[in-house]
Amino acid sequence: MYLKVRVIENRFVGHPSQKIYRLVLSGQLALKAKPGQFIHLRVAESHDPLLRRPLSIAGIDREQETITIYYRLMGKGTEALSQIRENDYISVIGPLGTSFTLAQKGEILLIAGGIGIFPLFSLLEAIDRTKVQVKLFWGGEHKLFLESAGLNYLQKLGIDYELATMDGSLGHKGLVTDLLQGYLEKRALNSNPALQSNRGLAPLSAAACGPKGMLQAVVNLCKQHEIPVEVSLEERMACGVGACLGCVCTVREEGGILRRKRVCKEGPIFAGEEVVWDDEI
Amino acid sequence: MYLKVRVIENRFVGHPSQKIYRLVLSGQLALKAKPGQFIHLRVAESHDPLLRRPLSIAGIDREQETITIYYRLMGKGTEALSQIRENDYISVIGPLGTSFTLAQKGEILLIAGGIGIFPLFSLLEAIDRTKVQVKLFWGGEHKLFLESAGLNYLQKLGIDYELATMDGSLGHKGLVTDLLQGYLEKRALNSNPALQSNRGLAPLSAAACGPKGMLQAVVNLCKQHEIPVEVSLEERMACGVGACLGCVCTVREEGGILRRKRVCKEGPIFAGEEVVWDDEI
Amino acid sequence: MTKSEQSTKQNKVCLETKLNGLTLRNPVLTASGTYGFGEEYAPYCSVAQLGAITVKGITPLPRLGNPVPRLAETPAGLLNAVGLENPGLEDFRKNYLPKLAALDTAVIVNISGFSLEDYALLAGTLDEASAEYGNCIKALEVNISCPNIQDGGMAFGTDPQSAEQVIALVRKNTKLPIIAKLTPNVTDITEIAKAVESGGANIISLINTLLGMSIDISTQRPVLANKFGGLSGPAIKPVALRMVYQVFEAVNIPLIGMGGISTWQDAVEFMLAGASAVSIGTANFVNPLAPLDVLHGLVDYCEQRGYKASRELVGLAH
Amino acid sequence: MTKSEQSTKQNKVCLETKLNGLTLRNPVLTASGTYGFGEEYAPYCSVAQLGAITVKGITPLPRLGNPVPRLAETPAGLLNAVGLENPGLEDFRKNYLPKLAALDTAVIVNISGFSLEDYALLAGTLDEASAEYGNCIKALEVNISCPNIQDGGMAFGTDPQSAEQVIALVRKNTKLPIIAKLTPNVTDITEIAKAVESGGANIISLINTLLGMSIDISTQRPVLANKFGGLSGPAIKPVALRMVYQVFEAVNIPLIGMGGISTWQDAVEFMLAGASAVSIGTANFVNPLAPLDVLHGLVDYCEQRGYKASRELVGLAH
Ligand SMILES: Cc1cc2nc3c(=O)[nH]c(=O)nc-3n(C[C@H](O)[C@H](O)[C@H](O)COP(=O)(O)OP(=O)(O)OC[C@H]3O[C@@H](n4cnc5c(N)ncnc54)[C@H](O)[C@@H]3O)c2cc1C
Ligand SMILES: Cc1cc2nc3c(=O)[nH]c(=O)nc-3n(C[C@H](O)[C@H](O)[C@H](O)COP(=O)(O)OP(=O)(O)OC[C@H]3O[C@@H](n4cnc5c(N)ncnc54)[C@H](O)[C@@H]3O)c2cc1C
Ligand SMILES: Cc1cc2nc3c(=O)[nH]c(=O)nc-3n(C[C@H](O)[C@H](O)[C@H](O)COP(=O)(O)O)c2cc1C
Ligand SMILES: Cc1cc2nc3c(=O)[nH]c(=O)nc-3n(C[C@H](O)[C@H](O)[C@H](O)COP(=O)(O)O)c2cc1C
Ligand code: FES
Ligand code: FES
Repeated sequence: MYLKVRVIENRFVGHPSQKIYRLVLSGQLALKAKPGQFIHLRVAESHDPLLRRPLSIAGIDREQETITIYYRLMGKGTEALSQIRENDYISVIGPLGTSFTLAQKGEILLIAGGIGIFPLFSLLEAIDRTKVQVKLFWGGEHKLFLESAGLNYLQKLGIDYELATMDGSLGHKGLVTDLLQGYLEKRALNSNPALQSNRGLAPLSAAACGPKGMLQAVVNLCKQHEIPVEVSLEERMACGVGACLGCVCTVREEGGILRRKRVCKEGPIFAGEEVVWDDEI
Repeated sequence: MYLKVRVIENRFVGHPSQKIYRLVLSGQLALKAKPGQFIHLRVAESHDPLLRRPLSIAGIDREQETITIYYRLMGKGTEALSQIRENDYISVIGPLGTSFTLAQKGEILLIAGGIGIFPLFSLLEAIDRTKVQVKLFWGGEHKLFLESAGLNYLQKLGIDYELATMDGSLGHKGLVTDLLQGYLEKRALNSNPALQSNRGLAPLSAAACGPKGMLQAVVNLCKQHEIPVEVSLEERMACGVGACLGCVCTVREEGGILRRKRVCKEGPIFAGEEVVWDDEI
Repeated sequence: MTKSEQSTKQNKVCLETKLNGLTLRNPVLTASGTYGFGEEYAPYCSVAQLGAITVKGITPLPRLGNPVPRLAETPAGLLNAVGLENPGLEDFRKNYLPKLAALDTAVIVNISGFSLEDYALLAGTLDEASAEYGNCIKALEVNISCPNIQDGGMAFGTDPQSAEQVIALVRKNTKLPIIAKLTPNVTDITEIAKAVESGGANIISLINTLLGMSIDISTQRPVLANKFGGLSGPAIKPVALRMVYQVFEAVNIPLIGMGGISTWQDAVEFMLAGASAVSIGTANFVNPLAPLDVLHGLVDYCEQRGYKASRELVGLAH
Repeated sequence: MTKSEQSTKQNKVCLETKLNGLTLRNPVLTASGTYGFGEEYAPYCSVAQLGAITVKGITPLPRLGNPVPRLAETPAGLLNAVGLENPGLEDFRKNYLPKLAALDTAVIVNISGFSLEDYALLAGTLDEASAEYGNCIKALEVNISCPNIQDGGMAFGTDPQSAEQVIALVRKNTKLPIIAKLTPNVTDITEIAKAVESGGANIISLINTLLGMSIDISTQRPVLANKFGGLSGPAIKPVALRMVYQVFEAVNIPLIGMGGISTWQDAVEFMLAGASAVSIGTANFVNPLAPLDVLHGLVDYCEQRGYKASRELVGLAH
């Protein structure tokens, strides 16, 4: 869809130093949007900044017909976006791209690095937690960041989570992948071959979003433990609809042949195993 | 001065179709500004539109320390300006350029074409009308324009004016220079050589602002009637301070030598007789 | 305005655009590399309303193109270094052409080579292929101007002799109308334009992108993996317009103008400068309806000024 | 931050800029034609803090320049066609040079000619004139790149042989350091750069403006009275940066980079690309403090990354 939508809210959340904003948009988008998809937003009417900006859909409210976005101020695009006021209209293309597979039973591990938590919010909302057990690992710079980027929302949801910070100010001091690794190793130890049938009952899957390096580590861990994982990739985008070939990633097809896929069209959600990381080419 | 000044008012005046705005700015500018000068205003922080926009100072309130500008929406610069809200700060260079000579006695004729009325407002304010008799001629597209661009302000001031409109919807149907010509011819007829001494008592001068063609006609009429006239010129500007040589006009110096003068620095107010019009080169 | 009013409106101004062997229903096209293979924008903008679409540059063999980052935004501009990623001639013929043939618009295929043989092969094969699918290719656009590949491409477009040679060879291998696409990265664009005219081009399209770069001051490396990229978008419009104006005076074949067109006013400027048709590239990314906005604005402009046909505008600024 | 803190700060990073015979206190200059004769911006920006100012191009005889309109704004850019309006050599010598000599900054004089003799005359006369006024001219910038005049100017800058010839002739006529200013309107900037290096230039400055145009769709005429003009400002930055990067690899003399620099980040990009100094042009029109903002940002960048001297940045992106 290509629409002008009304801005219901566009404001700063959390601690000012973390520069995180919540944007709530009204419109039919909400009826179509799926967790993991993104919208492509025009942040200004002038030619500078020129391009639209891709932002993940973090919340979908079909009743109110609203979607929620969280974004961090980075450069002039997000800066321009932050100037838009409530009740202004902005031009949106979307929802775009692929979505996360919704687990129907068993256990799902969610792994987020930094603002990679945002697309996972909409997945969290969509998962039927009466049937699927959710475990979330989230790493960030420090406590202040995690608090500003939605920690209390996680607490409200009442899901099971573990945190990591680079400076140790909250949770584990170190990488979020340390947490994942610890969890998977403990789980492997506990898994009694005699109980293998239980495994079948609770299929384990994972979904991750964050910096490329983290995603690569997550995919490797999941491979070791034979867990299917979906990753949400980011890449610089121009068109957002598959026309410019600006936003590709590399995938390996059967037979080991390398191919490009467009993050905006065949992604942003990819099966972890197909992605070929930059240092592997 | 190069300042960030606060916007006290920025709104639409008159009939919407006429797209005229009043902008009131707070700051020390007001202490220095003189009638005829202009400010050079940054209308947006982005690179598009890139350049500042020159706008005449239409009102100076030294007590409140404010200046008033009137502008008409033309293209993307004035469009961007119109989006600026009250209490925002904008970057201003000014006051810039030369100012009108303030008549101290006698009679002054003011001739305005279209939005050329705006700089004359500040001159009107500054003239001591207990000593100087003012007569204003103003021409515009139609009644709606004149009403939107400040007719009631003129009425409030209680000065003597004559109007012309292209469609005859108010005042004389035709050009403002028709009015001036009529006035000057009548005056010439009435001027009794016997009373020539009176002339000395009431020296006549003129000031004009408007499109180039109108100014040229005004200057010619004033030449015929030996009346010194000052004109306010407009030209596309980049720097506004005399550095880029973008905004020149041509003047004739003693000996008939042609020279360029910068409208932003040696102008915008020029002695009518020195200006060489485009079709005279 | 309702749709039917809109179409009545368009009927009042003749939009038919005859380009020396290529006839289009209107003069608004989309530019190669910015419109995929005609499907991507279909949900937003009906190709049936476009004069033509130009597909991404095709090379004899499939290409993965350059690594990412391939894009960098600049003030009013976009740098890209896609590096001619494309499925290659055979895959294009088998899997893309049938779909293109089904579109209700004229299709122009953009071709790029690394050697003279490449261009000959592309021209010959596509000529045949078009015939197979109901003559669905209306013209070949010969890209002698791609800045994002190491050899070939732009090199052909910066030297008049090579430019003429490439076009002459393509001419030998196809009966389709030939559009020669020029690079702006030259000292004298009129020289190259005259050369491709001599070589037998029916039409000239200009401009391709200006060679540029951007540096990331935090990593101290070029932003684009390919170092350099092609600059497009509103930033380059004044250069593009100047070149169209110059080439219009230098040759006798029609021009397709492009480079930074994002509004109907821009398009009118290009037509006044001498373009018989215009292509919309980067602007699609910002506004998927840009081609239609351009078309409707053009019609209004003609109507308001009493032109009966949009072609009357061509070259009026001279 | 108070002024004294600011100056302590600057002292921590060495800014001295040695350009093959021309030594400046810092690497931030203002570009010819955008800074008048050093007086116009004095109320807003202290020239004492600048590395140097470059004055408007001087020709042997006074010139009225082109008629108006001389300016047209474009997306993130500015077209100008001033046409080298200037007081001429004699008036410059008598009435401008004494005032320039009194400024507390290095003065670079930009010269433009229509023939080889013009350049010889300008170089010889200014060499003498500088000596008369306490050697106040620190370098001559030889403009072989002005797009706004009918003959000469840019023509010298688009052909390697002519470019070398002009510079060699200037070399013979002056002992002052020579800055050769290149036009970007060429197929291969490195060729011209090598030519002026052979000709004896001490320094290369680049880029001058890109040739462009704009058309008024209501009058259907070019906006500029001169038809074409030179495009400057942020729009051209990617092209300028690419050329600095290319020329840095092609020659062994230092470069002054310019073209669209409006922030300190832009300036850092140019230095990383290979510019030993940077010039601010069009950005002055938007922000008269742009040169100082650039300078302060550059100092902070160096400090935060532990560089002791700004010259350490030069060419790091290669
Ligand atoms: C599918 C997708 C979903 C995203 N979801 C979110 C989200 O929910 N919340 C959020 O804060 N950010 C998200 N991002 C990142 C966001 O798009 C960038 O932070 C934003 O474009 C930066 O723009 P800027 O002008 O502020 O920064 P600048 O750095 O000035 O941008 C310069 C250019 O680089 C591009 N760019 C810069 N960083 C990125 C990036 N990380 N990914 C892609 N392009 C980039 C910009 O689009 C622009 O073209 C997402 C990116 C993608 C691709
Ligand atoms: C000394 C001076 C005083 C002025 N005072 C007033 C005033 O009090 N009220 C008012 O409404 N207008 C005034 N103008 C005209 C005003 O500057 C232009 O209307 C405005 O710059 C148009 O900008 P835009 O982007 O909206 O229009 P666009 O047409 O999009 O502008 C494109 C470019 O042309 C220039 N330009 C367009 N029209 C003019 C013009 N008439 N004069 C100079 N440059 C122009 C713009 O500055 C810009 O660079 C004055 C101009 C000058 C030179
Ligand atoms: C992402 C991208 C990819 C492009 N790919 C091609 C291409 O394959 N072949 C070609 O001839 N031109 C290509 N171009 C150039 C455009 O067709 C066009 O000439 C140029 O972008 C200028 O127009 P614009 O400013 O409207 O985009 C590409 C441009 C962009 C932005
Ligand atoms: C109004 C104007 C006048 C100029 N005059 C000259 C000139 O006389 N000589 C010259 O060498 N360059 C001249 N230039 C070019 C600038 O010095 C500079 O090379 C160019 O503008 C690119 O830098 P910028 O984008 O920072 O402006 C002029 C530029 C402008 C905008
Ligand atoms: S952004 Fe254009 S293909 Fe993905
Ligand atoms: S606007 Fe630059 S000299 Fe007047």
